Amino acid sequence: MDQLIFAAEVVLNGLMTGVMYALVALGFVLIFKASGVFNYAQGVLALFAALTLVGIQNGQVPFAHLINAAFGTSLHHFGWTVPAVLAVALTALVMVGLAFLIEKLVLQHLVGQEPIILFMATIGLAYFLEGLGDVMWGADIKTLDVGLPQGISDGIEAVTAQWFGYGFFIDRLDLWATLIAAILVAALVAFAQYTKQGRAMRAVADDHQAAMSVGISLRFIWVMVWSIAGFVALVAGIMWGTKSGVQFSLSLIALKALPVLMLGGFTSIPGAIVGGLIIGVGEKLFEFAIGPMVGGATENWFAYVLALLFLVFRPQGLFGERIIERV
Amino acid sequence: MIYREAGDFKTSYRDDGQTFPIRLDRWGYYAILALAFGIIPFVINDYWANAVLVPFLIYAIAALGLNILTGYAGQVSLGTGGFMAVGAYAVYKLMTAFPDVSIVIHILLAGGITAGVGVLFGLPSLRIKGFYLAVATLAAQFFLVWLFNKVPWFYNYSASGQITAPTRTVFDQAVTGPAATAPAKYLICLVFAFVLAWVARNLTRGSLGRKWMAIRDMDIAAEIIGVNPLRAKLSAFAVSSFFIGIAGALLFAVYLGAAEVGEAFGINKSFLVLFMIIIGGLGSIFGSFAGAAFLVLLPVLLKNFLVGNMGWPTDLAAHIELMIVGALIVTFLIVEPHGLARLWRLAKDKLRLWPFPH
Amino acid sequence: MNAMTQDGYVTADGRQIGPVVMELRNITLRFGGVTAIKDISFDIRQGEIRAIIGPNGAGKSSMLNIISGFYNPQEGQVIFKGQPRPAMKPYQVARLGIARTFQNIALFDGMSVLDNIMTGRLNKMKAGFLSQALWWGAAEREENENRAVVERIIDFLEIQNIRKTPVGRLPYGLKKRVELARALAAEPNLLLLDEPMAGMNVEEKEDMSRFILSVNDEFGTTICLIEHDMGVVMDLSDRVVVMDYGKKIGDGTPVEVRSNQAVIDAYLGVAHD
Amino acid sequence: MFDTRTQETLLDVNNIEVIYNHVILVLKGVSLTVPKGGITALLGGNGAGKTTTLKAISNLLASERGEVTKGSITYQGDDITALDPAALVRRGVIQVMEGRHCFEHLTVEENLLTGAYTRRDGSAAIKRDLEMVYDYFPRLRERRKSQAGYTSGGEQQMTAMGRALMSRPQMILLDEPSMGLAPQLVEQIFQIVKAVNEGEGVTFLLAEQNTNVALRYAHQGYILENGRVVMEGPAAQLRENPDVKEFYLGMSDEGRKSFREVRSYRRRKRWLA
Amino acid sequence: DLIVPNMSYRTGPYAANGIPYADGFADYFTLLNERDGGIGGQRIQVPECETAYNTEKGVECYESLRTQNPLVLNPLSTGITYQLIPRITQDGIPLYTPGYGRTSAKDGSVFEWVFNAPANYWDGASVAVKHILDQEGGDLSGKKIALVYHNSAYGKEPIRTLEELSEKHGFELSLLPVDAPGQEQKSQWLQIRRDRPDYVIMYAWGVMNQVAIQEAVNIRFPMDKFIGIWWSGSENDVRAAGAGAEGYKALTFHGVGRDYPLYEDLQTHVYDKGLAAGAGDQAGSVLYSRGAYAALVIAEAIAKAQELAGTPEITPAQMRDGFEALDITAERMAELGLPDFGAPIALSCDNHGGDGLARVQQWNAAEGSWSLITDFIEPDAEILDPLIKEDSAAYAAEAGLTARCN
Ligand SMILES: Nc1ncnc2c1ncn2[C@@H]1O[C@H](COP(=O)(O)OP(=O)(O)OP(=O)(O)O)[C@@H](O)[C@H]1O
Ligand SMILES: Nc1ncnc2c1ncn2[C@@H]1O[C@H](COP(=O)(O)OP(=O)(O)OP(=O)(O)O)[C@@H](O)[C@H]1O
Ligand SMILES: [Mg+2]
Ligand SMILES: [Mg+2]
Repeated sequence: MDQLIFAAEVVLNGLMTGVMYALVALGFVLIFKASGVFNYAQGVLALFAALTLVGIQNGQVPFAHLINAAFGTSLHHFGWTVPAVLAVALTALVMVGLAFLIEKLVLQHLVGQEPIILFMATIGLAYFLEGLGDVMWGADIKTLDVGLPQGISDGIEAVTAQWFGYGFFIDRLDLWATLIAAILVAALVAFAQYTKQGRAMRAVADDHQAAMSVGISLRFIWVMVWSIAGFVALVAGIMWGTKSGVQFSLSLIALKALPVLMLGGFTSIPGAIVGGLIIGVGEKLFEFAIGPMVGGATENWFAYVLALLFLVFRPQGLFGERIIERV
Repeated sequence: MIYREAGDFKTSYRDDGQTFPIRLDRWGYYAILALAFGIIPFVINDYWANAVLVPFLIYAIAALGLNILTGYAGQVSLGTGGFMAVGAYAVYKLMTAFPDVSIVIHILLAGGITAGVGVLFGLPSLRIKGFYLAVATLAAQFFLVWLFNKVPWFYNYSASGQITAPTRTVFDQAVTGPAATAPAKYLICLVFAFVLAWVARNLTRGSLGRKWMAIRDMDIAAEIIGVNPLRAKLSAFAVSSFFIGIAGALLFAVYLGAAEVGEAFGINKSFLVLFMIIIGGLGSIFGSFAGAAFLVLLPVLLKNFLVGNMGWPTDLAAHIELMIVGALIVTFLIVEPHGLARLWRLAKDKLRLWPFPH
Repeated sequence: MNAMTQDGYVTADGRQIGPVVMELRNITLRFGGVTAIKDISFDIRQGEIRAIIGPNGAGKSSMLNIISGFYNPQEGQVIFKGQPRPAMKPYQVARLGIARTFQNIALFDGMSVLDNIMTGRLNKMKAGFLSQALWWGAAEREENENRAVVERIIDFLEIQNIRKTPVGRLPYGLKKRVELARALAAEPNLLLLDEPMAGMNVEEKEDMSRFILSVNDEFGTTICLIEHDMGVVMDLSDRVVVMDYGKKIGDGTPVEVRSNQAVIDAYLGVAHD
Repeated sequence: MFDTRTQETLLDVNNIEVIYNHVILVLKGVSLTVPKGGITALLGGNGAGKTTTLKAISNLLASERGEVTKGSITYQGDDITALDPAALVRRGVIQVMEGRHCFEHLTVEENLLTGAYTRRDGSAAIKRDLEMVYDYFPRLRERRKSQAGYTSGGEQQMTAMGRALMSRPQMILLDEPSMGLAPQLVEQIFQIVKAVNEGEGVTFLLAEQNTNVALRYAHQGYILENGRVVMEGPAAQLRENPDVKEFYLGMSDEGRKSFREVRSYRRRKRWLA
Repeated sequence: DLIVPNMSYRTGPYAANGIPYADGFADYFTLLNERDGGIGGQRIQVPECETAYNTEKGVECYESLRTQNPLVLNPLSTGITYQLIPRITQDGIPLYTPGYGRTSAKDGSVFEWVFNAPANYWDGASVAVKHILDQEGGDLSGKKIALVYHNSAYGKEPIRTLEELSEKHGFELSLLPVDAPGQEQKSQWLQIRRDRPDYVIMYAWGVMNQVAIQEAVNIRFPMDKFIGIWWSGSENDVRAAGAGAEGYKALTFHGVGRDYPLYEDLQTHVYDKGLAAGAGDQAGSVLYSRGAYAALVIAEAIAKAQELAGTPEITPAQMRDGFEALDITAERMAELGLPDFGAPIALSCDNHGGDGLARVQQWNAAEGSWSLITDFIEPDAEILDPLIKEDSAAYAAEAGLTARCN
């Protein structure tokens, strides 16, 4: 019985973790859907967004280190702090600007290239942004606080304690993440499926040339999608950054999102959520039940193996578009 | 018109199929070989060997391997780090279990073992394609690293899980362990790189290579004209892993001397080798070398320039180095998506036409 | 046409056609809700040029896909040389001596014309792995022998000057020709051609016709082709199957088919001369 | 009847040169004028440069690593050489690309709707035009909910045409509309071209291999060979030209030759080196 | 001039920890140069080389630094240390790895060139258990202790020691590995929540620290029963968790904060002159102090070596002798401006690791500072010495070395 309750708790937490993964995976899906680009830089984008947010909040001088090294000054802070809401809005603007630059400097020149080339370009971009983030805001660890509460959710603990005689643990941050993810997914699904721009975005993913030939401006679509993805990255960055502080490792959450993506299907927004949930629960349960027998720390590979198992049966992921094979 | 093929007639299919059909290319190639085998070993110092040439040759072997899989057979893999780890641990186990057998044989066997593991992890490629496969190969990456970290047998039960290469000799010259000299390390890597490049070239110009390329370009059509996709893909995984395993074995035994799996064979390694082949050129032997040279040399040069010459603080230099590497990757892809190898060929095309364009 | 017997018949221009090599019996093929082929039967005889015609979406390409093993029909049998052929992988079918070209060109874009054609001979190349790795013995010998065969095909199809060009850069018509070359390189007994002359002008169609006729004539290759150009179909083929949205609406000599009212209504629009 | 001399020029291509990949020179000085409200045909063999010309006009070359290195292209008097394709569509020029290029993962109807991407005249108008396209191509109505990737070649061609019509263009660049279509449908497509041209005043520039049909419907034509214009004039005149007759229409003095006879003769263009 | 390179990492996943350490290390030598004109009249050059915590970059750094004839290397990475041990042994360059690296290098009879005073990973494990013993009134039988560790060579180091200790003291040990980088530790902490261990010991690094402490706060694990090794005890690690981290404990082998006379000198001779490495905002932090302490020990060894060699321009071999004769007393520490900062260190040919003393510090979230709550605690030599002998003997056998110091 105890085991069961614990298992239930693990499942519950797996679901919550899954939502956190899904937040990252969403950004990938968006860009993949819109341009067929597998955007490796999504993780770094989240880091960059979080760094920018903290930097703005704390009134840091961007490029302070560089300026100081070049001119022998010692600038660090403007000496003000910016309220969280305003800082988030400003960061979102920065992400739009970034999307604009990425289109202008990178994507535009790679129209019609094979997917692997575009994939590589995003890796180059990831390097660049990582360096830029460091130069702009410094490589030290920063604490991110936009007022989202963390810690045990007392309400749920109390209620479940009454029902089961054992209070379930749920992180309040995760509850927030779930709420935000739900809103994001609903909005994005509606956007991609039922709006003209959403349709155009899917068209671009299928065939750049044909999309251009019917008058879809790749530039517009890409700036739009990368802006949205930048915003999603910001949300993911806030969630993960609140948990672990903002530092380089934040960009590595991308690796946790990949199995989610694979399982849900690269092109499916709801797939990102469902995939996240399955991966979250799966890896947690495995670590919980089997982990101790094989020495633990299985989560990293188990997530991938789990996704792989699903793929063997559905090569396009659970909700991915069927891979069209015809001659 | 210095560089030209006109007048360089071939009278047999054999001549036509040779590796360097153009005379000038052939001479250049011999000159490089003479330099690599005849001159460098006598002038090389520790810094050049350990910081530049040995890693360059080892990564070139890994890049060749990955290029066979990704560039020729079209299966994108991100499991390179894991497969290199297999090579490293295999050679370590062999070296310590059979100290009397030649290290060369150990390295080859390590390649063979890696080939087996590669085939195993290549099985899903029959169903899973493209980026899905790329991500799926990460399963191999993470699982293998975890395995070598977790099972003490692999690291001979050492307290910390590190493996350290004992000293082994070839022709009475230490090539592994602390006593190995720079020329010895360089030469053993060079021999492996040279022979493997030659094998890679042979495999890719024959029927196996054509099967791989057919699968890469259009797997359905390839199957309909009679290529067994299972065998083609698995053979690519096997050969590729063999190369990568040897690279891993050399990386550990000759270059690093000691390794910890998560650190030395982590996912970064997978990406690094992938960069090499893309920057160098997918589906090109020369490209594998060019890409490896580029990515091994560039950071060293940048560092020496920014810190050494410009006197920048190391951290700023390191950050800017990241930005430059990233920007260069992107620039390269924009200028020539098919890598240094294609750039080289285009330059030759232009030379051939020079001084009359078109 | 002379009377059709078990063993064959003699065509209008006097060629002897042999017995049935490939028979499709009551084939039905469905994709989800769509029935692409409904209960179709027809046969192909040794040495003949058999055409399949029909409106777009009638299921012609799907039929070829069934023959080459890419699709497995839900119902019906494929009978090859008198034996019911079990469900096979496409590459196994290829080894039976069935080669084909594709409607939407399926060449290997990253390879040169020569290499593309050489892929047609993969099943004839048997050198072991070691020999290939060392480029010694069988591998090299075999490469040169097959290269000679391929060069003959290149000469035959008059594509000598593009031998080393990557196929990705070729114009459409030449690609079709290279595809034919690749199929011929396999020395098939049954050659399936899916719209080999689409996108060609008269001159090129004539060239292509010449090749098809020569292959049929010189090597006795059986040919099954899909084509929308009625002139070509009428002139080249010995017998024609007409499909219309998955159903067979006609089968016979060009002359018979041409005057079949159902065919005119469904496909030709006007009576063709 | 449409008279090219009295019409104002809509599009003017002036002596353009196109180079792919910085080395391959494909168009060596091509000039065309397309009169407003007419149908202009661009004829020529494989690899002549028809597609390249059309892409140069619609500015799709960049994504193929090609560039216009010389000459200029003006539309309604404005230089459009550097315009991006989307802007060109907004100005009323749309291209139907060779090889269909449907959006595979979108349904047929979604494909058609993307054609209306640049339109600002409300969903009712778009809905009306959708019905119009379905009336032109009833087959598409049946398949409206299918993913385009799974429709047959002909269905995809119709989808691509319909998609272009959905943008309510002033000018359509059509690249090989007849390729792979059943004879009935070829005729039908050209009927539609004619209807749209006459009914809505849309100007057409179409590249075709099917010279016969093209010249029947076009008002004027250009013949391109090897990256150069070798002949031009009103369609009727071209139709009567003995060279055109022989090489593009396959007619000789005795009428149409059978494709079976090609083995005994071979056409060679006189003006080709 | 004498060369003491600073192998640092200011980029990559562990940059946040590498930066203050490197700053402290560099600033201390700057101070010596500015205030005393170096050591024994020789200025100390501190060329910096960025390793990004990456072994291959470490090798490149080593090779390029080696051409400058360094006296001693301090790579601040266990991975790079393992990498370098065979090389420096061959090349005869001392390696100083305070608080990290290969534990059995303490045995100077096998590891001639490696020094890891004042404390190593196994000392840490033992001191942590001793502290727990103290808390529990000397009896641990039936208690449960969980080890949450970075799943790497470093994290696995204490396992063997803890296993021996659990046998000795009768506590139950459970192991909870976390894979790098360690951003997601829900299952580990749920297991802790379920099993309710009495104490948690942690060996983590980088982001894993922050996440672990945050998760511990989340599940309301009593923070004063949560003890990190010294690499899990910097301000960076606790700040992210805010007030919840109050009471978290970590080991340390040196003092923290700026309340030492040394900082007055640093202020006048380094910071005020604008010579501080980095942004200068790290002074007094845990890792800065540790970097400075490492520099201090090296400086003392240099001085000792100069004394022994009778010349200020010493060689790496003389540097080794200096280390082996090192004797930093409490009085000396006070003289150096750091009274009661570190425990006395006395090394010998045999003993390259000192006495392994460490103390416990506790986080005060309201003030945002650490306070030392115990005196220096001695590790359990009875357990550790045989383990070290065993491991170094194995290495000697593998590398074909014969013991020295007889
Ligand atoms: N992307 C490209 N790179 C290099 N060469 C190209 C490229 N695209 C076309 N070409 C070359 O340009 C020439 C003209 O091609 P184009 O496609 O314009 O001919 P076309 O007249 O449309 O022929 P078809 O009737 O076969 O479609 C051909 O020789 C072709 O090889
Ligand atoms: N893999 C598939 N999945 C779903 N539907 C398919 C598939 N393949 C073919 N179809 C459908 O089956 C029908 C027949 O297609 P097929 O390609 O055989 O036509 P076709 O006769 O070759 O036409 P065309 O002359 O236009 O090439 C079409 O309606 C097509 O949409
Ligand atoms: Mg078809
Ligand atoms: Mg064309």
